[in-house]
Amino acid sequence: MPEILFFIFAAVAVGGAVGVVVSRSPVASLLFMVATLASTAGIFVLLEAHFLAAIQILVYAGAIMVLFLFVIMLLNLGHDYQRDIRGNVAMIIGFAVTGGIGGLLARQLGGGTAGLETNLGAGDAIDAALREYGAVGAIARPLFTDYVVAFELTGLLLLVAIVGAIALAKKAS
Amino acid sequence: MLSALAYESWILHALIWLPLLGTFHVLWAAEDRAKWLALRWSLVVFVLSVGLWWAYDPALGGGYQLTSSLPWIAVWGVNYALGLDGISLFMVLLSTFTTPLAILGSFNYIKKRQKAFYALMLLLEVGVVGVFSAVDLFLFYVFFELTLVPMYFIIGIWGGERRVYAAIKFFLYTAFGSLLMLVGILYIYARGKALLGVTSFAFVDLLQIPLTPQEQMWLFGAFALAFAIKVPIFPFHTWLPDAHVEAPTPGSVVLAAVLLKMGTYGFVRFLLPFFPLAARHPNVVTLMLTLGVIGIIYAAWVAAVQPDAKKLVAYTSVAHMGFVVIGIFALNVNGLQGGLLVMISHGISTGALFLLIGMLYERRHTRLIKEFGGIGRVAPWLATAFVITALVSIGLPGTSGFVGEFLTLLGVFENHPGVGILATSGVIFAAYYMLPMVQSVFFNALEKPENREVRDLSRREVVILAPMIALMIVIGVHPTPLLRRMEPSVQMVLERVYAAAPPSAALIESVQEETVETVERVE
Amino acid sequence: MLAESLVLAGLIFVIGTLGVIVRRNAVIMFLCIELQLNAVNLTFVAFSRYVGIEGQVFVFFVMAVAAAEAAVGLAIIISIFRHYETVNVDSFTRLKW
Amino acid sequence: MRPFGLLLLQAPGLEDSQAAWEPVLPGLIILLPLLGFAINGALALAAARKSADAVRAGREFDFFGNGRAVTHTLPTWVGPGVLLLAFLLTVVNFVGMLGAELHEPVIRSYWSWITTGDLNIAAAIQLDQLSMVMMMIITGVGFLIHVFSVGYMQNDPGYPRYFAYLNLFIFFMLVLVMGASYPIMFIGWEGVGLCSYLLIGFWFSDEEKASAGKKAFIVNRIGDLGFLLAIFLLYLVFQRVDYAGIFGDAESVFVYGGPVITTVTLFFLLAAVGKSAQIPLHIWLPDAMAGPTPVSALIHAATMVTAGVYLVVRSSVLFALAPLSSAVVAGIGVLTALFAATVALRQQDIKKVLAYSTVSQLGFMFLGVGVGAYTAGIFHLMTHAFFKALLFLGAGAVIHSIQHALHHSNKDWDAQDMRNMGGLRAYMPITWIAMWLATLAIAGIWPFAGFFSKDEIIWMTGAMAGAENAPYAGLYTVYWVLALATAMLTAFYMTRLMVMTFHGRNRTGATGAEHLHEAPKTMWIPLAILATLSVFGGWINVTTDLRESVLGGFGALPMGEWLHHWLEPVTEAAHRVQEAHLGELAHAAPLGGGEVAWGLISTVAALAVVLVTARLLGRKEVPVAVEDAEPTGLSRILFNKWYVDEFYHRWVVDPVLTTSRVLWRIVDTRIIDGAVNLVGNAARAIGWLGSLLQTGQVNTYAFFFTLGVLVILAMIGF
Repeated sequence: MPEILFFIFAAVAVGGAVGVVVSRSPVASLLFMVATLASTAGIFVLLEAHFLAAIQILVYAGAIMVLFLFVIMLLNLGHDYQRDIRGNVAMIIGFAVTGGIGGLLARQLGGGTAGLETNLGAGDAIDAALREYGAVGAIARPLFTDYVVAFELTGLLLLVAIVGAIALAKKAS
Repeated sequence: MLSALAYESWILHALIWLPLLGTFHVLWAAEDRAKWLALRWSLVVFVLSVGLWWAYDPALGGGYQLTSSLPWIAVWGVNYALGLDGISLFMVLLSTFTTPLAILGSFNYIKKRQKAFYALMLLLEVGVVGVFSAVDLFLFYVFFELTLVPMYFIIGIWGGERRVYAAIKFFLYTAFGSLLMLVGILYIYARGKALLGVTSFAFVDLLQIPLTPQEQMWLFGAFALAFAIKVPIFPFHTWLPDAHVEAPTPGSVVLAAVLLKMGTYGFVRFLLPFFPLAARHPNVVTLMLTLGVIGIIYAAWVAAVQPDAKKLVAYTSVAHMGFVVIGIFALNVNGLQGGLLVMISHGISTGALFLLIGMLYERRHTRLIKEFGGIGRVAPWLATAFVITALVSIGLPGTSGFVGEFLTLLGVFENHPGVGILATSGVIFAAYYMLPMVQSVFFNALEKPENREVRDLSRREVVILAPMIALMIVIGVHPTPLLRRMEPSVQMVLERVYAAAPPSAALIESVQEETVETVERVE
Repeated sequence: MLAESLVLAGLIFVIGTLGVIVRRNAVIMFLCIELQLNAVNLTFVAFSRYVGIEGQVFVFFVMAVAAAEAAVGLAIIISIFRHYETVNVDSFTRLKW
Repeated sequence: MRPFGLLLLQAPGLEDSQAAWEPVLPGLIILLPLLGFAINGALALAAARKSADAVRAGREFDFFGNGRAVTHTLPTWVGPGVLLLAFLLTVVNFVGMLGAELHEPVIRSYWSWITTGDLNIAAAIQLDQLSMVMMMIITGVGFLIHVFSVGYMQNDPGYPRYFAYLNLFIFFMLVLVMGASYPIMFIGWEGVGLCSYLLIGFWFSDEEKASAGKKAFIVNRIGDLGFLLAIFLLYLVFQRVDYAGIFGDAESVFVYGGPVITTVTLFFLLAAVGKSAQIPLHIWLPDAMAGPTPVSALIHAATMVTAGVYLVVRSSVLFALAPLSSAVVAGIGVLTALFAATVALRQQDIKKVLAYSTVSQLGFMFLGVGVGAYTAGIFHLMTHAFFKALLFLGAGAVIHSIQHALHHSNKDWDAQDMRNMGGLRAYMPITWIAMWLATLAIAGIWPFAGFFSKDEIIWMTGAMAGAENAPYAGLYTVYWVLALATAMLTAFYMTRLMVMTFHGRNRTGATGAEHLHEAPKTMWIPLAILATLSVFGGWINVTTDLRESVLGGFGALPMGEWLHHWLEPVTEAAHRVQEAHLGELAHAAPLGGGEVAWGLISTVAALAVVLVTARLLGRKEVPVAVEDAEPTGLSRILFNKWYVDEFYHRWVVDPVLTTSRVLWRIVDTRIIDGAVNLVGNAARAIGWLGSLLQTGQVNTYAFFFTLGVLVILAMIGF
């Protein structure tokens, strides 16, 4: 059952991704993007990362994508778009490079992951944590203990980003 | 008294760190106090440095004295190691002597960004004193490059119309040379590690490395190019006139008096003792002597037709440094001592000439020789000072200029009479370039109304020039105390040049084996 | 499920990369970057099953950074748009020497 | 090292020779003029400052109104004063040396000047018979000229500066003759050149005068090159450069006529030629007349220009060992003497005539020392110092007076042109008489000083030509003939000068003539003293043959061959060498006849020339300079000094300047700096090519970024 679900989510995710790249309309791209994010969230659930799946939907698909949408609408890009995919040469080069990367990744994966799965079985520990602290607690515990400094810095980063965004987007007086 | 203060132990550090402290002090202080602060700091440094004259004892031989060493980058064997010998002693004194005078000479000249300017002047002093007192090759290189930065800004910010071009040319040209030297330094270091197992940049350690003649030749080339550009030797000299013409007066003074000496100092300090086989190779000697002689005559001729007084003096520097080069590559006591004396004398006299031309420029806002005429009538003291300095520059006996040139030429003549004769003809051409300029500027009729307004020396300017002129004459009349202090070190250099034998393959092998053994034992 | 996840992540990443290279619309380039980030998130999560919870913690941080980046990036796009009246990156060629 | 303060004391030790005789404060003789220089120099600086302030305010400072400024009174006492003291001190030492029967020079070292390796040059002075003679001339004649200058320069604003330079000159001149080694001599050698430069260009606002000073200095430097090279070569041979060391070993070290000694002496000759204005470096001396006239008297007649002769005599051993060099010395000397005499025939400027006459007489001295008659050279140097100083000072007095007259008659005529003079004997009788005495002396008429000295040189030339093993005997015969001819020319041009100046009609015009006057006392007293010396100065070295003949009053002259004996310790080594290699000198001139006969012939001939010239020229009406026609033919060539200056300008000065310009404009700027800039521009071009990759398009950057990732991945992967 999870396998089937995984392949469905994966198909939607890849399809969404392709849609993002090929859609002419930014709004369409955005909606494809939401589809990809949502299906990735589904895969997160399958991988027992419930909390992340939740904030993927809430924050990513919910907040950030809406932010994009606002911008698109604000800039009036919803219609009257033009074809902005590059020409053949750029296409060929782009495909060559990305294909190269893909090939290399495939080559790496070609060695299989069996070794990893057997040797590094942290799944039990995660399951135990999930049982003990719940989906949120399992991730919150390391976040507020070992990684608290990074966490706080992330907060600071977001603050700076907000200030910067306002400063940039504000109309020059 | 000096020993009671443990003078020997701290003086060299003080000479490096005090100007640095001064740099920050000047930056911290108010804009209008900057010049006085800088002057005070540099004077303190100078007064402290005077004690070196007595602290350095030539009776102890020609090696380094007042040495002290602290580990700096221990992994690479880099030490913050300072010391003085008879050669560097006078270079340090020359630097500390020139800097306050150059600072005092810029009081009227530098109007904008005074704080930055005086801070850079002090920083420059840090660099040059460091170059002359470092006894660690790495440290030397750091200071050698450090001097570029302040000078680059001094020319680039406070210079004349084409200052940016001149500054970049100066920086790139000299940096290019020193990068090649860096390659050489690293090679020596690597060889030291491989052959002797020592990780050290200390001069004394590096001198032990048995380098093959081929290696010496290549390394000599790398080092020589760096120093030849700095000196500058004949075909590498074109940055100098540009830099001098564009540089503000104090920049020119320090450039001529001290920075050029870093090149010839490098010749004596590194080329001869580190690569003796290359340095005494007949082809190398011939090449250096030829370039030196060409420099002497060529620069004199080119100087003679310069319309710009400052450019003229810049070219005379090339000619004087040609004397130094041939003196060094005469490879005998007279030549080397003479070369060192020319360095000292040129530092003082050319420094003074640049100051004097700066004073003229402040008054007339031009340096074109034809714009002047009859200045001697309205500025007799200025004219007197200029004529005396010019005469020192052309080597009138009884002044410092003569003693150096005499010994140099004597030394060259001893080993290479033909070269000696050609080089001696330089004394004619010295008169040929200098006197017409003196005449057109200070003599002749006072025709132009602007020239009538030229003021004579102010009290500040008298204070600048008087010690320089006094020193030029004192050294000329009684140079023996200087020569006595230099001689043991010069002898040491020469002994090394002549005693060195090419290391046999067996020697290198045995050294290597020993090294391997010691390393194994240690492990 | 690790291998499948990794293949998926690689696929999405490559598609995102292609998007960044071939599209001229700044907003869509941004979206493609988000796509790449998402692919990376997927690998983190996939590995976390075998390495430890830190993988998920990292994803959390990536999301925060993505949010910040989106905010600033979009602000920049707005700011540029005001000047050029377009979001076509070919028009923004002032960013050299 | 010995402290400086001891310069005043008689310093023992430090390589001093242990002589029987202790000189009295020899260092002080040198120091006194230096002291005078310091005082006068300070006064000059102070005065110049005042005058500069005035110039800036648009006027001239009046140093003489309402009481002379102190800067202009003090030098009157300091300038000549230090010289008088130095002279007295020299006399004391001279008297001391007279009684000492000295065979070795007395050396006093003060401190080590240059010490390095095996080179050790002490700041040492040497007192011997030769330096003593020179010191007597320098301080004695120098003092007289200082006194004369007090009158002559009285109203010059640069009065203190003038005396400062003059004192400095005496200082360097004393260093030159008293130094105990060649480098010390070289200090004085260049020092006097410097003072000459400063004094020729004394009125530096005049471009012509300033240029003349510069020319003198540069031409002198060519000679200095030879001096330096000679020192170097001597050092190479002996490893030392002091006289005592070199002369002591010279005979054993050098091969007679060998290449090394010939080279050394030829280098020295170059130096002497430069300093003593001999062909081909004579060109600076006539121009040097731009300086104040007393300067011409002191520097360019009596002392500095004779330094070359001093150098040869000082190095007499070396020259004696090099017969070729000696022959060249004599050849240059006699050619210069003849050449300059011909030029002097047609000069109109009174100082130019004297200048060429000086060059000519210096040529005689060179001829003398060239034929090995070192004493005769010094002898002529001394008598020449007397009468030529007198002639210059007399000319100075004349110019002074004419200037005055022209000034009052508002004529801008040349005050030095003899065509504007004439008939001055009525106005300036003392000067007239004194100058006639000097003229007779220089013309070589018995019993004036010049007769004995010049005749000895000519006689010795003849004797050399007939010596047993004379090298180049034929050459010396030619020299002898030329010297005789030159002596006759001398008589002619000097008489011409006297006639044009003092005889005939006065040509300054009536208003001007009223203002002609005899020189003041400070000026004519030195003239009178020098006139006395010009008459009797020659009697100290009358050769035995002459002394016993009618020319010596049959032995009535008091001191025959005194100078010869006096200088014997200095020249004996040279004479020894000569005797060994040349053998006995001839006792008859090349045409036969003894010394007495030729003495009689030459004096009668010279007298005849003087009388005939005076008679012929006395009748001729001379037009004033502005109305005179341009000279033509040979006299035009002579007037233009054989176009030597023009020749040098065309073939030396201009090519050097052109080459310099080419070197600068083409070689330096285009080629060398061009190459440097080419490298710089090449780097810049490569950078520009690289910058093409930077399109400003984000996609491209992303592409390259990705490409980079790909490469890194590939590197990890494979």
